[in-house]
Amino acid sequence: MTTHPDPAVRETPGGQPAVPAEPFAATVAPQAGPVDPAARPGEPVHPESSRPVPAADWAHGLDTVPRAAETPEELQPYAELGLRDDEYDRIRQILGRRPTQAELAMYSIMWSEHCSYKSSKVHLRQFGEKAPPSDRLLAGIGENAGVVQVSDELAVTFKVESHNHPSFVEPYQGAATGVGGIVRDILAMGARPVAVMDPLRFGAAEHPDTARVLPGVVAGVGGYGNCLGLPNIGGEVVFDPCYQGNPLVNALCLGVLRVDRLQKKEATGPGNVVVLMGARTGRDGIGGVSVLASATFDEGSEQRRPSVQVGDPFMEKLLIEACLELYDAELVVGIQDLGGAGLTCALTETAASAGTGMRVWLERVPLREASMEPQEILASESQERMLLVVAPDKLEAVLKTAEKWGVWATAIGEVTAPSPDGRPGRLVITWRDQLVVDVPPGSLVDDGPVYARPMREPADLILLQADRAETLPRPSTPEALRETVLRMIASPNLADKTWVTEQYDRYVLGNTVLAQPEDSGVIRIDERTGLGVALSLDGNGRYARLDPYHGTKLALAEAYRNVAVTGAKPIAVTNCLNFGSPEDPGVMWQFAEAVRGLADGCLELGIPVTGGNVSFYNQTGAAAIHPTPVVGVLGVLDDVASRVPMGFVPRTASDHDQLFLLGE
Amino acid sequence: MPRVVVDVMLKPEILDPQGQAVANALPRLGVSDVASVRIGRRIEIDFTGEPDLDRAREIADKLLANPVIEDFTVRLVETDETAGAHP
Amino acid sequence: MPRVVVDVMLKPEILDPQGQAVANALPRLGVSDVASVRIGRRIEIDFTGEPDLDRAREIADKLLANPVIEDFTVRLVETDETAGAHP
Amino acid sequence: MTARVGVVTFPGSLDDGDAARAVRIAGAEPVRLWHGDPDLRGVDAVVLPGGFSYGDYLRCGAIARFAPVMETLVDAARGGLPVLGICNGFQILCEAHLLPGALTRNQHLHFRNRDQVLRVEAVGTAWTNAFQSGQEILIPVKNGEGCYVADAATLDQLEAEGRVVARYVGGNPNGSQRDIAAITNPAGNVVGIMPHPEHAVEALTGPSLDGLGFFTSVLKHLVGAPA
Ligand SMILES: Nc1ncnc2c1ncn2[C@@H]1O[C@H](COP(=O)(O)OP(=O)(O)O)[C@@H](O)[C@H]1O
Repeated sequence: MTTHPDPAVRETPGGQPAVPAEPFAATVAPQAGPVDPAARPGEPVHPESSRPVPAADWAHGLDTVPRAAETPEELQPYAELGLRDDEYDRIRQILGRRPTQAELAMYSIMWSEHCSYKSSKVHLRQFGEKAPPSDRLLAGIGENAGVVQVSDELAVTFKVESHNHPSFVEPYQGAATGVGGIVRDILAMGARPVAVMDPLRFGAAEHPDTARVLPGVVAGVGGYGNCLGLPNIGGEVVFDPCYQGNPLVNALCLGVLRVDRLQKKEATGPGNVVVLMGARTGRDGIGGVSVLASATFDEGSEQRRPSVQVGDPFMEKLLIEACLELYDAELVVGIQDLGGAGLTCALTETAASAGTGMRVWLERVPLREASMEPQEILASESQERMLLVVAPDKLEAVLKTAEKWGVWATAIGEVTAPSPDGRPGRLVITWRDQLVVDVPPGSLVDDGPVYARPMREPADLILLQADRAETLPRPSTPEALRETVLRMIASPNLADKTWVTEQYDRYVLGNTVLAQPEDSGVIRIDERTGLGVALSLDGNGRYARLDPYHGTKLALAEAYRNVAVTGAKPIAVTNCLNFGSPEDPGVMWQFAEAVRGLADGCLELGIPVTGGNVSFYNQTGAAAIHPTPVVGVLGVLDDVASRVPMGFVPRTASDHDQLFLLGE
Repeated sequence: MPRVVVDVMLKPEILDPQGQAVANALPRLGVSDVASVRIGRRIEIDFTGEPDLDRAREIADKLLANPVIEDFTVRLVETDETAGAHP
Repeated sequence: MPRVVVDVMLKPEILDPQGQAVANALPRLGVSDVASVRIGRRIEIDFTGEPDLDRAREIADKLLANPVIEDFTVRLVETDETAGAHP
Repeated sequence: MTARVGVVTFPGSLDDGDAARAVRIAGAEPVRLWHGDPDLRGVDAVVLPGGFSYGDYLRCGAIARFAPVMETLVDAARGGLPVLGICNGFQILCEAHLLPGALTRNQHLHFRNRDQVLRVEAVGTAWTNAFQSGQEILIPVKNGEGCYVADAATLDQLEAEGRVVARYVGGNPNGSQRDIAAITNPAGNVVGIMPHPEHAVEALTGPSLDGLGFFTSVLKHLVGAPA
């Protein structure tokens, strides 16, 4: 049964919020950049509440807060945006009116499965509850990525994320922006990204669409990672017909930071400036939100089809260097990457986590297309952007650093105080003097729906499990054995992966001690001491389909072993849970079992899950992919010189190695 | 013999990092009056017999352009007008 | 407002592996009457004011084309003729 | 006095840290140079490192060539300053016309990273005097646009003047004409190489130590060079 979350709605303050006078509007453009008409600083802003709404804006369909208050019955396309009736009612309750177009777009994004984890939350809790105590963990689940201390001065951060659906639509850009996104997560923690890995799954090797998807995905992972200068130290390439139409493109990034450089996302300190840094904002990957949100107002909207996100790794490289320079100079109070939900997510999360409010002048956001509307700007998934919170006296230094690296940086707003009665502040956004958003940021981030979805063991599981490997015919003659060996060698899943891995730079940064085809990647993180980390990612959808609980434990155990055999001590786990639709009770059961398996496995091994990602809806029609939990384990090596590679070392004739088989 | 030229450009709303990088470099060459640069592909197709525009359109659609992010046009050009012929 | 288009193509004597890859793929699409495919760049430049062909030629010569391996042509095109405008 | 070897960072340079490390391991002092600053800071030699300067958009090295540092560097190189361009650095040297020819898309159209055997043929340059003529070395190659092309006359001239510094052996990874992996200018002070010697300077992280020879060569060259 589906439970509805308890609608514990906060009281909505009446009247308009006090809109502070504009503090400052500074923009730096890349030194040699073109003049951007949309980033005109210094325009006066009048709080919309202080004057009547001009009729012209109505005609233009700009939906403002006062207009929303006056037209409570206006129909809104919330269902098309993926919101259920009760979810929409809840939004109205929170706001005490209907949402504006922009607000509706924001809630629909933040309350989506992707952002709110509404179906997975109740299960993922186990990771925290069952985690062994760890004094290494500097940041865990709930942050952009888990951070684990590995020496007195150094910590590492790592996380794996999915970019499955976009990679099916546009394999190159989907995979490229998948890498870009996870790299920004790592960057946001204060770390320099130092390596990537890419667990990939495709349909049947001989299927014509695999010939479209696979080369594009591999070129995209390589194109972005190589251009960022991040060595690729491992991954997976698995073929199975169940991934036809739903390829899995997961990407992991590893970062290293000095412990005292750990960054926070909280937008603390009323009066601090909110700065958007990186690429300009365009109509990338809006996912139909803007079109739909304005469907009832604007007939011409079909032309603005939602578009694919295109990555610019060069811009990301500049963004990385600029951010690291800001961290070193201690110029930022808070920082958050812009990922799936763009500005909406970054603004609400940074404010909500600090309990503060925010005042944003949306027209200051540098745009690629001047005709973009507020809800489009808020929903845009344009890549290579970060949101910074900066003390006013540091603003100039921040803008200078951005200028040095040739990235845009624009003060788009400021942090505002919580209300005097102690309640959190509000997120107030104007667009050319019109109030378009006025929401409690926490209502988008923390108060989204949470579902305990119905679960049922898939009906075919018993049959599948009954069909045991022991019942398969065994090769009994030398001929049959030869046949079996040849068939196995010819299997794409066992074939050499060099065609893929040769397209990745494994040498850049000069710290790669082990990389593919080794079981684990090993990266030196301190040249002075030889301190390093080992990383391995594993998953097996076929095992997990047969038994999601043990299949997930097996994935964990394999990654753990891979790390251990290099000589590293495993200390932390990340994971990417790729599943079908959570609305299918069978899938939901698989998911719950997988999470339980991973949490129990980690408890037994005594290492914590530090972060991860859930990807649902990997299915075509009623056919879901195999449940595919991908588990990553990170280990520490005090001196990478002592690592054990998997190959046998050639010896002089007299000095033979001995072979032992350990275990059963 | 005329040749078929297929021009493939990113759709206007799609980010063009290449064009942007070039535009950003121009001021260093002393050029300040360029508003924007977009970079796409120009594909010249020579047929063995008569040039076949429909056929070229089909090739463009299936192979040369990525309809998710690109638009294309197909046209006939006299060979001596093409870039390759101008040293 | 007209726009300047710079077409940059590899010189005929330089091997074009991309064009060749496309040519080699054509028979699989059932196309057998294509003699050759060459792939180059099409660069669209919008000026802030009047389009300036001489200036464009200079940019092309210095930056957009590498004279060691490429030829280019520069021309004015009405904006509605450009690829980007045809959905 | 230790030699000071500059390593230029362009926006999008990636192997600049590795080049600086190689310089250090070879026994010289690496000096970081910035693309936007024409000052070469009195260095004795310069490495243009690998990477994707300016995203490698348009053509590799095409935009980097116009960086302020390049104006000074081109003059200094013409005056005899030893300059080593690795991968993207090689592309920049060709775009800046310090070296002839051009680097184009790999024939197989993929980025390729593998350990590659090279034969060093010209050992009279500032960057290869530590090798024996005909010596085979193993260093990583990794590029998407490493296919060296030039017209036949230029290629013949390079061969005749002994300016092919190194060739690919045991398989050409990118389709380079005449298997060319590295060339030099007539004076032998400017060398462009597609594979990455800076990734073969430590046993722990590289396939060999063969890359070190390029960096020790320049030190030897500087000692012998007139002040
Ligand atoms: N499978 C999982 N295991 C552990 N933590 C998870 C998992 N899925 C998501 N999380 C955690 O939930 C939080 C939100 O995830 P996500 O939305 O992917 O992060 P971000 O906001 O960085 O994109 C993160 O801290 C992430 O680590």
